[in-house]
Amino acid sequence: MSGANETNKAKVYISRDMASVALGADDVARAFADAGCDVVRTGSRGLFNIEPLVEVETAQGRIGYGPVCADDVTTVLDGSHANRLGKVEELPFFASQQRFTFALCGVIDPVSLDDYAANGGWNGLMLARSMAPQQVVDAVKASGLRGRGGAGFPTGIKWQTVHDAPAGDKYVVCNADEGDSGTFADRMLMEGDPYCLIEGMAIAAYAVGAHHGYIYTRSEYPFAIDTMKEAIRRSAHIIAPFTLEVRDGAGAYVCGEETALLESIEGKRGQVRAKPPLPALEGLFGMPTVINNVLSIAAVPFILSKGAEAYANVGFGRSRGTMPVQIAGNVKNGGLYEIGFGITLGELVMDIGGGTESGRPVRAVQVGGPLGAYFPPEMFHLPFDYEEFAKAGGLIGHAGITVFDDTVDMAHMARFAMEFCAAESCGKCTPCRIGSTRGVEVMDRIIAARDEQTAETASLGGGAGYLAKALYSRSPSRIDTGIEAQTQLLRDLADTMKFGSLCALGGFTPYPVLSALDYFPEDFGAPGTDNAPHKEAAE
Amino acid sequence: MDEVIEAWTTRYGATRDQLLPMLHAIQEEAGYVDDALVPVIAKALNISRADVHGVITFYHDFRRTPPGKHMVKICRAESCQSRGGAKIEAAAAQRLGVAMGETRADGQISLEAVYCLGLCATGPNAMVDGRPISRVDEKVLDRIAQEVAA
Amino acid sequence: MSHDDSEIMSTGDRLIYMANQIAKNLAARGDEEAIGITADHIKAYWDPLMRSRVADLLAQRSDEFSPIAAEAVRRIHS
Amino acid sequence: MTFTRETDHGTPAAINTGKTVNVTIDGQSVSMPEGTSIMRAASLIGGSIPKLCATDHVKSFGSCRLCLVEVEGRNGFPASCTTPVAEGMVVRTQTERLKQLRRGVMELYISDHPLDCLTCGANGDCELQEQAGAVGLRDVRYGYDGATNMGQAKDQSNPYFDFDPSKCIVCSRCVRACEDVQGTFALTIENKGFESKVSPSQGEAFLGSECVSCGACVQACPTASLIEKKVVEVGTPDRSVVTTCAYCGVGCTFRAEMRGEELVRMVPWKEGKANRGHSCVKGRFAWGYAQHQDRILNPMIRESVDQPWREVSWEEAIAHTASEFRRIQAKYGVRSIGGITSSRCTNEETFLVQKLIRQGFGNNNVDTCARVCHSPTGYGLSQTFGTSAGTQDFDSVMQSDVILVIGANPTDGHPVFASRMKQRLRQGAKLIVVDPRRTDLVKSPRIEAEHHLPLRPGTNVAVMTAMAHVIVTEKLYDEAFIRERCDWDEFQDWADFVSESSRSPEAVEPLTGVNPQELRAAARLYATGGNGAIYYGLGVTEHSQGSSTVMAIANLAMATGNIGREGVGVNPLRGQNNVQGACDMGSFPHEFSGYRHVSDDATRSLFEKTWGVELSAEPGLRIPNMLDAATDGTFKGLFVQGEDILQSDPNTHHVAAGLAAMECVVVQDLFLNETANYAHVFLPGSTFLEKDGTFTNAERRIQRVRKVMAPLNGYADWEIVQLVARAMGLNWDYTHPSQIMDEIAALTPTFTGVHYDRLDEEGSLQWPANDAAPDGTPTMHIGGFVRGKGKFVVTDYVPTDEKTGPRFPLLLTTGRILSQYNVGAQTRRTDNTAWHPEDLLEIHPLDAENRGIKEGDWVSLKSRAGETTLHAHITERVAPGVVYTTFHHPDTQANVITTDFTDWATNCPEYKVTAVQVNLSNGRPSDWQQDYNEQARMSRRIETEAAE
Repeated sequence: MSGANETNKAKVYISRDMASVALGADDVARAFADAGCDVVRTGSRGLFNIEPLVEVETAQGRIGYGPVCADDVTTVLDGSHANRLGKVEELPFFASQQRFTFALCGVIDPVSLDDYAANGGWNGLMLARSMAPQQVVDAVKASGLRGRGGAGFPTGIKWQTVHDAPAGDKYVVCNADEGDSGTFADRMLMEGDPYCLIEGMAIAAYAVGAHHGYIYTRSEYPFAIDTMKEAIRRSAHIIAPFTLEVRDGAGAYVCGEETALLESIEGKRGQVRAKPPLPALEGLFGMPTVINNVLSIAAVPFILSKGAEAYANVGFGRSRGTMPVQIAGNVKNGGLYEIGFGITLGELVMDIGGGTESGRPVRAVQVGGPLGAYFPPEMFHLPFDYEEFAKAGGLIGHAGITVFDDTVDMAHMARFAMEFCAAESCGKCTPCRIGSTRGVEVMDRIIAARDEQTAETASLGGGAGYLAKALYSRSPSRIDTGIEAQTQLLRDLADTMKFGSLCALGGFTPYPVLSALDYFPEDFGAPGTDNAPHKEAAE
Repeated sequence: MDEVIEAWTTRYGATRDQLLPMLHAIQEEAGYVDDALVPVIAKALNISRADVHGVITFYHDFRRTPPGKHMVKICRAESCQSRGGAKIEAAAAQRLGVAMGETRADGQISLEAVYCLGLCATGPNAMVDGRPISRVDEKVLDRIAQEVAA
Repeated sequence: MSHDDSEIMSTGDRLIYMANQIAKNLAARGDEEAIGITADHIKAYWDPLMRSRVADLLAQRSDEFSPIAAEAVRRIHS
Repeated sequence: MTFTRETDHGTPAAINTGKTVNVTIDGQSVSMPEGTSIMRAASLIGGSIPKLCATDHVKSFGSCRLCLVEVEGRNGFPASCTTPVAEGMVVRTQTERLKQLRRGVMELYISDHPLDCLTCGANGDCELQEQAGAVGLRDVRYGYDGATNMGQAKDQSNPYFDFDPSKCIVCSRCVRACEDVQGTFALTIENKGFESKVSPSQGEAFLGSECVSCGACVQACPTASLIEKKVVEVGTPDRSVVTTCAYCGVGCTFRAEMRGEELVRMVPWKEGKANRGHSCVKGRFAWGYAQHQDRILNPMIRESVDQPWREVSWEEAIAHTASEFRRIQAKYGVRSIGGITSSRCTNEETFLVQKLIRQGFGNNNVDTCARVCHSPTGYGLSQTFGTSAGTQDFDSVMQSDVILVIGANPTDGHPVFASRMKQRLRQGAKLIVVDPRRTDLVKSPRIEAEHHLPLRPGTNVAVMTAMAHVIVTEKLYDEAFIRERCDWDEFQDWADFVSESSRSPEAVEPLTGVNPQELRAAARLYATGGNGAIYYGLGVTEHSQGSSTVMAIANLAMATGNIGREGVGVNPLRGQNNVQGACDMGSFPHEFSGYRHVSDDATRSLFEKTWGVELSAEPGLRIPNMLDAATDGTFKGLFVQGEDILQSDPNTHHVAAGLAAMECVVVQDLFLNETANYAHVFLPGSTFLEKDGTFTNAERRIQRVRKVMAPLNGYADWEIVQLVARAMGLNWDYTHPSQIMDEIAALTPTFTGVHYDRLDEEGSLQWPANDAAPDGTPTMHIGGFVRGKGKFVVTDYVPTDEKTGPRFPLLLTTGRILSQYNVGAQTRRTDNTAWHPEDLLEIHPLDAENRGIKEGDWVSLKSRAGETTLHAHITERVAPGVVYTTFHHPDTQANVITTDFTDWATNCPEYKVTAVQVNLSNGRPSDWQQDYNEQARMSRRIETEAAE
């Protein structure tokens, strides 16, 4: 084993990603620096059960050790550490991936312009600027790229609309609000390869004729905000005359909805705007605006530098290119797995994810964040594709997968879906503003009835006296708090929210609620109903 | 604090879209946005007090009352729940002696729920005075409790 | 009334003041035109009593009239 | 909320693009203007889609989700309010699926709404109640033990309306009304999600917030959450009459909503072409004065002013008036009596008063309060354009690119028009403000003037001429327009005059105090910024060079071609509801109706033929001349209708001395006003609610005033004038004001087409309305000026004789405030005193400091004309060396300070420039105030004698 000898300085790579730091990477880095090593801080490779990870520069390349703690310096440097992994990219978790967007994430120093340039950085931009803007739009169209935020709208068509709008103030806005639980791809990319996003934004601006761009990043991502601001400062001369600024979110999940995000940048309450007008025609400050998710924009440099066909050749059905899937929750190999569309849910959870970390059987998987449907193992055959998931009554969303073992109570998860919607509702439209709060109350009654607690409802004005009779149709005693009635009320409420709400927050909350109810009726105290999955097509 | 606002508008301009960045800067400086500042902000950006008040009360991050000396945030979202988040949330409230969403009477600690920190494979997660902490268990909670006691 | 009366103009003073003020504001149009317009103005807007009163005032207190105003008043009654 | 509502189409009309699209709604195919919402289209063809957050008063919002529809080929259920019609669209609005969804939404609404419909103020007049019935809600399965917004405290701070958050459905119609329609932004939604709540300013009571109480939010509210206190008190109205407001010159039209003979509320009329469905606190709420106990209901007479009043019958009072006037004329000559018309009475009443004087008295001694506000406009615009009125309509501002406001404070003086102007400014039009004070327009939420020129009071002409200097010397004038529409040689003379270096911005800076660069930039912007519109008020006219400034303004408009199309013009913001009408009707001593001089033989003979009497060809006395003549002993009798010259005219000593010298002063008014202190006959008048007639607003729009209740005093004002006329031997026999208007039309070329049936049909007409312009004239001087060629008039700056000096080092300028009106006779007798209970002296911190004055201190305000005391308010709105006050309250008697200097052409008083001294005072009223109050108290005693 030819570990680095003591005399010349050993070069080690340690991640500064927020997840790595949360696992102690800073202490490890300090220990190696104190031991005289040349420590390079990188983004995260994206497999969190081997973090904190240390990669040591050797003649044979970078040898990884992980997880490692602060006092393992010597055993790592002399190569004797028990968790020696060899070349990290050869680990099965990484080897089977197709990292088009995340190629440099975890490899380079995120804010080093040299590292980025040395690995083909800015080629996409230079190429784009050598072509006519329409050609750049055509390339994005040819790549088949669709919105990675969750809507799946063809990115090229959105850019075409803004490109065609009359010249004048136009904007490019990056939606980095990533509020879905189980998703962290945007965060990892911004912290690991910020120039990729910046290059994508500059290409987009050139393609549509925008002069200024905003990256709206949620305030829960302080590391991503700082890294992006530093990267923008360093690369300003490269993307000039296009200028870019980061805007911090302020703790409102609803600002992940594109028009609420625009309202927020404009200094207003994050309330959802009615459409039309579409942001591509009347967006930020009323001007034509391209608004795309981090991953959609970060895919563009590859499309330009490697060619649209290279991107389009990968995929399944109408979902072209790769999707950086995020495997999370109670899972053994949680992390970022960029792969072409078409891979099945089961492969992702069981083969790549390795099943639950707790060792107990997988009972349910939520795909697409808090507004995504829950799927039981019976649905693991589903290929990862926008249309397939929609047909199955669910959605891909931002491609976050949250794994639950058999200790999960699906009624509580349905209740949580309503609670989350109530906490984050912007309050503008009635189905969501009032419906979410009533949804929590209905779930409380179902759970209480299920657990045979007698649900005592406060009667209005007490007892069966004169007032109760006088109220007649509205007296509390008329309300049936039994499971059938409350379950039917839950379905009716879900219907009102799904088809009545102004945006996807209220509109998609029924996905987790109804999928939990349909696939796991036993958790809802339903008398032996069959658990046929809910078939209605998503909007 | 008026100088912070003054400096902000001279540096970034006095347009309405500067409201959120300015509120973040004020909160960075003072920990919260005092109601008495609302008229000053409104005048600086030439919008109405209602415009400013509506924004402050909409966004969860902006506080109208002083925060605790230490800010402890526990993630309540689905991924952390799948890894035992609910138990940790209850334990933290009990261990730190403050209810979720409140600031302890002595002003030492504020405990808040947060819906996802983006560390979804290594929950249950917490953020203590801006520092992320993963795989939170009883032992980690003890360490946090000591740290925020000072 | 408890304030010194010297501050208010008597009717006579006011008529002289008005005539001079009209003339002063028309002076910029040249003397000849100013005299003509001032005369027309007084004929159009002053009631007969005021017009005859101002003619008497011109006779008694001509030094208080500006040249244009004086000539205009003369022209009204010529 | 209005009861028999005008149909609310849910969304405003689309901006007219000329294109239409064909669409099928519920099987009915129809073509609609492009951009029309499906909701509006359905409503226009008689359909009715449920709605709660939509009203055609404000832009669509899409929040209640009741108005969902199905569109063929589109999945999901789009909201019909926010979805425009498209070519070939097939829409279904009443399917079972939609009914189910609408019931689902309504069930959620009612799960968080009190169920006290039967005892609720909006019972029978609530859109939530109506829609709950329409969608057939029969059950609320969510129960009532869950989270709720009910049970919150009611905010009753505003004197006119209550706010009950418990009944709020968070539809944000109020927030949008405050934002889009009024432009004050006093409301927002606080918090988010289920806790969302309507919040004035920082979640405080309405009265303490920025709310200006315009009532737009109350009108927009679909439930009882925002509701007029009077409706809660007396119940919903059962009928409505469209009438016109009697306050400012904007001329808002309202639906007076009645319960029997009791007025319940005034709600702005959507079809009103001046206010387009908007209102301000005065017109909307401050009408309580009509029933105030101060109203004098019985005629009174007395031999001398130190005796108490004696109530008498109408016959005795009228007979006494006629005999007195005849006696005085016999003793002192035909010209020893005269009259003053009111700018607050109707056109018909004003016409009759000047007819009484010309036909009855036999002289031209008639004047009007326009003397003290916009008489310079009449003179200046007739000299330059050939007609004495504004050139545009109010809608025109929506086409303006550059708006210049000089000597006007529209947000206080003409609030509803100010809201329209602010809408246009928010759309991007640029604003220039020329005013000594930092008025709200200079900077207030969401708008900011491009240029503010804070000139020293009295230097308007210097500033305007300097702007002309820039425009001419930098060749920014519109040569083609001038050559075609004006006299090129006259322009040359004017151009040479203004180009002289002594009139450059730099040269006049020492006089005006205005930064030359700012002035040059403002001039360039006005000349080259697109459609340029000038709006001006009393800050231009109430100067010794008022007429010159008006002509200087007209010169600028002609030089830059900003005349004769939409979006431009010279627009006087006339103060009172019918001051324009009063001037049109011939209230000035030198002209008949339609601005035709009394010496014009053809015109005079027309009147002589019609009235059967010989008329004088000599101009009569103006108000100041009447008072002079009175002190000289040659003017002994005065008939004053609806005016209070003692409070509103300058130099109160002079007015008091004149009145005291008369032998018979007859006052016709609602209350015992200040002038009545010196009156011998008091004839009780009627309010605009108690009579038919017309008012003419600042855009020459003649609008109907309709009687909604019987006059408390027994007669409409025109009937009283007819009684006096008959008693003086005139054979008048009008039975309805429409006959008077027919006579006006017959005698006045610009009014030939104005008749009541046309007014009812069209809603209103802007004169000239005659054969040449059958439908009236929104924009004047199209293609040519009324006088033919536009006339450039050389206007030289002549400094006012009112000079500051060691005795009086500060300059006082006066003005108006939103909640009070003119002399306050009406508004002081309403709950508006909640906002402005007393006149305050605004003083700059520097000037206050030098005098040891703190906020709220009593100060004495002294000029060479008189002295008064009032509280001080320290503010940076005024510049150092300038102080400001309003004249709404008699006890401060602000006009005892103003001097006797006047505009050189029209004797319009120089209210805006008075040299004064301000000192701390112990609050003891000045000697004058004490004497005055004693005299007023003595003269207001009434002996109630049993009427025989």
